[in-house]
Amino acid sequence: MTRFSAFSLFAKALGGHQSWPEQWPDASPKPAYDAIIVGAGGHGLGASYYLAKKYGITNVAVIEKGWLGGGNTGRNTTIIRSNYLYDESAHLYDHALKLWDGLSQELNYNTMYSKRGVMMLAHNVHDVQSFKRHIHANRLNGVDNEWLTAEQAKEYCPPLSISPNARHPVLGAALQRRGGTARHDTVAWGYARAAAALGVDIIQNCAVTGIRRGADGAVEGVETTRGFIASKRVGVSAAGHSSVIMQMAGLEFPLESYPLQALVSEPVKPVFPCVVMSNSVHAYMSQSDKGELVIGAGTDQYVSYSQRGALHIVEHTLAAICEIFPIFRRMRMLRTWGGIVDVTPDRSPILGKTPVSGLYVNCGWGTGGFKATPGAGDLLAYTMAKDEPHPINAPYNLDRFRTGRLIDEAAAAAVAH
Amino acid sequence: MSEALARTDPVSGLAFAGQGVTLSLAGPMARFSLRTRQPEALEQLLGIELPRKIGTSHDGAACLGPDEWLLRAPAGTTLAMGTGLPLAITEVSERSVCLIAEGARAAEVLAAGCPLDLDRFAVGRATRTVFETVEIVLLRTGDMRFEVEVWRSFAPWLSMALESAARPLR
Amino acid sequence: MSGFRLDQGGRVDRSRSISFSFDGVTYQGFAGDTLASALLANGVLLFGRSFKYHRPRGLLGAGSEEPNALVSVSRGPGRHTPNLRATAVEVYEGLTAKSQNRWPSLKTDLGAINDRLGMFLPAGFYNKTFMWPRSFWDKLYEPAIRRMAGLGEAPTQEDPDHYGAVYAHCDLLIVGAGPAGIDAALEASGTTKRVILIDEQDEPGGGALDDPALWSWLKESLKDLAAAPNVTVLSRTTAFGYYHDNFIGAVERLTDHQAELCSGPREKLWRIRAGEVILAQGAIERPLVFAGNDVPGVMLASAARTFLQRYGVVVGKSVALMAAHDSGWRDAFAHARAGVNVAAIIDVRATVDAELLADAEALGIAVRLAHSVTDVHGRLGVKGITVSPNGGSAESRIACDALLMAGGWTPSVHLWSHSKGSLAWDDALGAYVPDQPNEKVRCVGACSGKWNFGSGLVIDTLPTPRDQSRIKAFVDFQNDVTAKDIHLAVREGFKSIEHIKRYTTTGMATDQGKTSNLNGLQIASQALGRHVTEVGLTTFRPPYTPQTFGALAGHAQGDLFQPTRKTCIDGWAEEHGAVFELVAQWRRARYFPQGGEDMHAAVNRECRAVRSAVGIFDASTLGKIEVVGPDAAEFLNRMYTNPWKALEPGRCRYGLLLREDGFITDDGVSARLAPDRFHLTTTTGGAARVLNMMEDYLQTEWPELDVWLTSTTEQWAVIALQGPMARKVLEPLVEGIDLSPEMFPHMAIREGTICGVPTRLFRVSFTGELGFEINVPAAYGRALWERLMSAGAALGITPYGTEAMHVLRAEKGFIIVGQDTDGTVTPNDAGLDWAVGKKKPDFVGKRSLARPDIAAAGRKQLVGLLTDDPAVVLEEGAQIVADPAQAIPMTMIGHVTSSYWSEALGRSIALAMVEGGRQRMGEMLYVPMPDRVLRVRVSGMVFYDPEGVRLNV
Amino acid sequence: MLLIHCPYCDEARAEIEFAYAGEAHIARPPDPAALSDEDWTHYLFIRSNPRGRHHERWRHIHGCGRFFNAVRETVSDKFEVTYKAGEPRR
Repeated sequence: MTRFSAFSLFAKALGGHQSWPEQWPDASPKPAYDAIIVGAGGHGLGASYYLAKKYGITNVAVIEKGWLGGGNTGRNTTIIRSNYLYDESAHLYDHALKLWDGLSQELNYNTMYSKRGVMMLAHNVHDVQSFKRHIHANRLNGVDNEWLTAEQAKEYCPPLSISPNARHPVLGAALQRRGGTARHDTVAWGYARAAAALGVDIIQNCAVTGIRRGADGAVEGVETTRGFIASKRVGVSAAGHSSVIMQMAGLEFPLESYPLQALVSEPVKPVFPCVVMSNSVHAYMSQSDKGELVIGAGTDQYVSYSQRGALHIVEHTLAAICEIFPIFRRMRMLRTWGGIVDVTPDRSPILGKTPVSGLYVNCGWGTGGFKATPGAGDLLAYTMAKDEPHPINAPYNLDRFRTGRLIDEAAAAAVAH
Repeated sequence: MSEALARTDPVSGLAFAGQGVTLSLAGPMARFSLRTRQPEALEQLLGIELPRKIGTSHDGAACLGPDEWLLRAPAGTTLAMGTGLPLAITEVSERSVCLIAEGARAAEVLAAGCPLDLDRFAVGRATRTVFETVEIVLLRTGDMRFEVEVWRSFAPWLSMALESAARPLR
Repeated sequence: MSGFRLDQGGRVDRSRSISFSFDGVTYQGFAGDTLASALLANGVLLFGRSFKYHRPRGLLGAGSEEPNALVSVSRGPGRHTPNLRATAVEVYEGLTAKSQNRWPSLKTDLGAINDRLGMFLPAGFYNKTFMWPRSFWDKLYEPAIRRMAGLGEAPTQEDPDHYGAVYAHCDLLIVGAGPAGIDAALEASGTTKRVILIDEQDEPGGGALDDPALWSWLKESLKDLAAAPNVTVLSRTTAFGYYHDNFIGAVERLTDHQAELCSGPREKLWRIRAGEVILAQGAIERPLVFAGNDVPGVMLASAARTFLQRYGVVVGKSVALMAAHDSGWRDAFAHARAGVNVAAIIDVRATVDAELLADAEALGIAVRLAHSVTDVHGRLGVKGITVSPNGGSAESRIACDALLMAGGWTPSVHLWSHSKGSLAWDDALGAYVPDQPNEKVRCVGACSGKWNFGSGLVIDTLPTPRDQSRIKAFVDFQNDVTAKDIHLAVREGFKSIEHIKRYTTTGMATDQGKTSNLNGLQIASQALGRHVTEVGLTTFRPPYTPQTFGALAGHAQGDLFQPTRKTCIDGWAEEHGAVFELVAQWRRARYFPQGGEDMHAAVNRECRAVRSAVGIFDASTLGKIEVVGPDAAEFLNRMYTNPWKALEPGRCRYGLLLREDGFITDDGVSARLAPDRFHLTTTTGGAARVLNMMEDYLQTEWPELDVWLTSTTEQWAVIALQGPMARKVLEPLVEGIDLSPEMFPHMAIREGTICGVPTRLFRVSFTGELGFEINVPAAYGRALWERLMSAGAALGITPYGTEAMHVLRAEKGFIIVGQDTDGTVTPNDAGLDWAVGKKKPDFVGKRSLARPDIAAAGRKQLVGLLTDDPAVVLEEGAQIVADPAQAIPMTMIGHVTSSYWSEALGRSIALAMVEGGRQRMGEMLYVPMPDRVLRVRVSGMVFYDPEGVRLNV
Repeated sequence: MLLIHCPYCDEARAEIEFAYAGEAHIARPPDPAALSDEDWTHYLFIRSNPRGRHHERWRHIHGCGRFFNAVRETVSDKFEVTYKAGEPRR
């Protein structure tokens, strides 16, 4: 692996950049591996990297039906934060956040993780109560999250309107300064390059068509469009397509896949310094390093694999953005796109073992998977290497839907009265 | 006993007039939600005839669903409640107000936020629908006249939205 | 010819001179000019700076595909729009435009240092650098990158304009009013179909506007369409997105071209449902890829012709053509015929149509076949070109001041792709063309790949004797992506076009690759040694061109953003100085400060009044559902946790509603008016959700039940009178109801009249005091409120808001669903087992209560908390621990859900969810705050009047 | 925005009049108490989520108010058919 640095860039430039090697080889499947990861998104590639790096399992294949990083990794709004309410969630997302810090150096690939702060706006008394609850719980969990008054919020993010006459006035905000964004593609590429350097095969354009199980029911490998590939350990990290893959192993899952849209504006000079989220108004936004305002829209209401969202979702999103940031009304939407998000009944992920021996799963991240990328990869790797979950992901088992021990962050913020 | 209580309306009587459209508030009326799977029983009880085709209206009764009618009658009208019969009559006189859009541009103004194909919405049609995010019951009572039933707390917003759509002429 | 404007010709109105400014210099143009054509006419060639290298750029195109000439237009406070294409900005008197992304000036831009350093800034350079030292990223590298990036400046003030929206329906929607679109409209004009013809330009005509021979046809055709009652023609309207089921989004620009600001909407969003769609979006010419192809003055041949024919402006006095396609020859001929010197026609092809050669000869134009331009001279404008024979190294220089490029054509399949129609590769065109439709849609004219522009050679880069790895031959002009960047990406293993696009950013600029995508694909295909179709196809997504946020938001702006629901008593509250809070869609009076009171003083006073005299409260926002029919009681019995069948008419009951997963979703007091009629109440925020949930069960699970649900939330105004004097205030106003405690006990309902209007009078209490909730038809709510205020004046009647209501109910341990419960709380958790019918075999959510972790011990339970220091009011949301000395992360065993100063008790009170809370009565727990640890003792939930004697006065 | 044919109104109407209501033909068990935890979990949470034909419920909430069933292809989002509640699975 050619080490990336300003020096190597300089040296290669003198040679007209002719001698850069491939960042990862385009591998063809071998007959068998020690472990297979299905899905070459950030999570799956991350898992392969940590399997090789931390657990010494290097005979690993990551198989991807399209191009790596082409699913939700490359289609999200890249928000990173860990100020979740429940202990289980705070531990999970903060584990990831700690890995984000230093990831560029670890992978020798600039993932552009930018700790510019994630600010969540409180618009009513209920929001205030809910955010205070988060802040207190985060503090005692060692997760940073602080309360800002409306004026402090405006100071942190000048485009914010704090007019008391707004339909949803800003009463304050919760700010996680360690939160921020990263450059989505580079996370997948960085993991791919680092994993490949450790011997992982990254096999693109190879769709899984079946999961082969032995007489004892345990996994023996995967059938693919490029033939059967044997492995006693298969980890599925296929986001919106998880249901389809799990059904190949005869498992029914509590998942539904919905279209989620996002959009960006034309690039402008720096004007928006942080990430702002508003659950009440249904808007969240940041500005990319390129200068585009990056805006998350809502999900459509129906199950779909079409990656094609509806116009009225965009209308409502931009109306909300213009309500909170009225100076942006003349900005223009440049590009919209859609992803497929897999959602569980409690909107928390499923990460761990499955009822099928040798089959592991990492799914159900809904709209929030990007921020967990390094953590999910690490924990999936741990679970596959040890055949038991790490204490952090142990609560995220499938059995919680039977026992009722759900981890329902959204319900905890429920609005009523 | 002192004098009778005065009524309060959520919007003023005349919202807008000009540029081919008039927006106004209809006077008080009685409204009833009529529900049954046996319309004959209702007809017999009330002595009226109910339209059977969903989305149509006559004699003040609009068929909104397979078992649902909105009956609008002069203010003060009372109905038998049909206790014990397999039907439901609920008075909703003050739940909504009725905004009237009249004139050559009435359909255009409504189309600002209503997704129905109003060219194909003939006189005599009536249906629940939306204006942007607000639910309404839309009745076409004339070629150039629409009545919009809207829950009273949404009426100021709707009235403002219709007025805003009525104001600009290109 | 004066300057660059021809003495005659073009469609501009030479009788109307218009003055405008660009970068502070005032120029003159004509009505009908774009900013681009008017500046060109004034000899301005330099329009902007590129994104990454800050290279000087002129016009590449003449329409909405333009990648280079981006400007900002400002017209007073808040009306600042960045990144507009000069080719799509119509000039008006006083137009003020500025170039972007340069400092200190367009001519001398210090950012151009990036161009000198370009060799160190290849595609993806930022992935490989800026990692050390670690701390520099946040403080130094990233801020610097951000400042260098971006195009124009964002607006800094609120936009004073407003925007409109409309739904439209038609049988036939035609997108694009060029000849093909107009023909389609003419054909349909004689039918009964409703036709909408949309075009993005200021006048319909498309390609016909560039061809004077078609102008009389165009005029006649437009006259015919104007006369057809079934045809609507929308100009300045961009169909930007094609959505499911022939739903098309379009934005009409109404005011930006007008000199006078007008009061109407600036832009209007058209949401069109079409029976059938015809796409006639034409085709966009492709640039050629060679060194120097981005020097100002190098442009698409078709664009030069547009400026010539439509605007009467020449792009140079001596132009050369670099062609790979016949169409460029015709564009060059048009220039020659207009009197412009055509210095040379260079064609990469060895042979071309004999007719073209003959025409060139007749016009005296020098022709070089099998040659390519290998360099362009000049920095801020073309001074000449170097030409070499293909495969040879001889160089010759040709003097010219503009170079036209004719690289072939790309059908505009954007909307077709949005609609998920499939595409087929056409080797001869070197482009994707529409194949199988996915909606009821077809393509006509050039966007279908059929045109009469002649033919050409599909070529990825022009041959050159120079080292390809050392030249800057641009593919994506705005984002500064060169052919060598794409080669680098391929070399580094990026093999899918999506990867190449993301790695190099080709096609991701504000023109979304309209001129660059196909060249990028060809170069990638060549570099990979794979056929184009194996490299992939980047999908087009809405919008076709960038669209204003405000237009997409439509009406939803300011007061029209979202309705704020107000009760009929809200106006009185506002007039009496209430401070409001927003709850779901409603606004509710939170407290009524008097004489400069703060919230606490006001709430304490309001609470005292309720406990000592009588308070009046607007409860109209409570959800209400009338449940009617012979099976009404059976239905409620199945929905709610507690039994309903035995409830007698005239009596009320607290109802608890679970979701099927066993968690509390809503509650409320409901009354049985008659054997077959119930009046339900729900929480304010839960009304719609509860009704929908009940309809779901009724319609789909128990359709056999004869019961119907009607929302009556807005039918009734609800006024709560609470306090020992409540009956005294009420009694004189009510007719037909005996208010005596014997005849009208707690949890009863009576119907009668109050002040002459019908009422449903509940005797209920959410305060622990004697209480009534008076329901009257909403139109009379405000008048009744005022009547009660005067009737109670002597007794000290006091209006109170939601905050006092919260305190009063907390003193009694009454929960608020959504505050004390949070969607993860069961009846047992909330201490509401008394409201669960033990003998009922089933109700919604019952089975889930038996799940292992729901039935397990140690769940959080709702209890009371009393602080050691009675003056300390806990913060709602504060966390509770058993051991305050433990290290972080601490084990949290609960949190405070409600917390208030209780005026009646003279101390603070709180409700909290605590693990195993009911087994901890009297136990000392701790609330660690940032500055100190608070000690609290677990208590019962009823703090005030635990015997409930005050209810029965 | 989808165009949805309401089988009660017998008209195609805009999606914003409708509320999606999840997978269809998942009947509430007549005697939930008799179910094992596994079976109850299955009823509550397990969904087929197919890439292909999906049986689903919609409610014409801002129209006739009725719940009805539909078969929709989840890759193209195209409706194959809509039919009234209570009618057999198509």
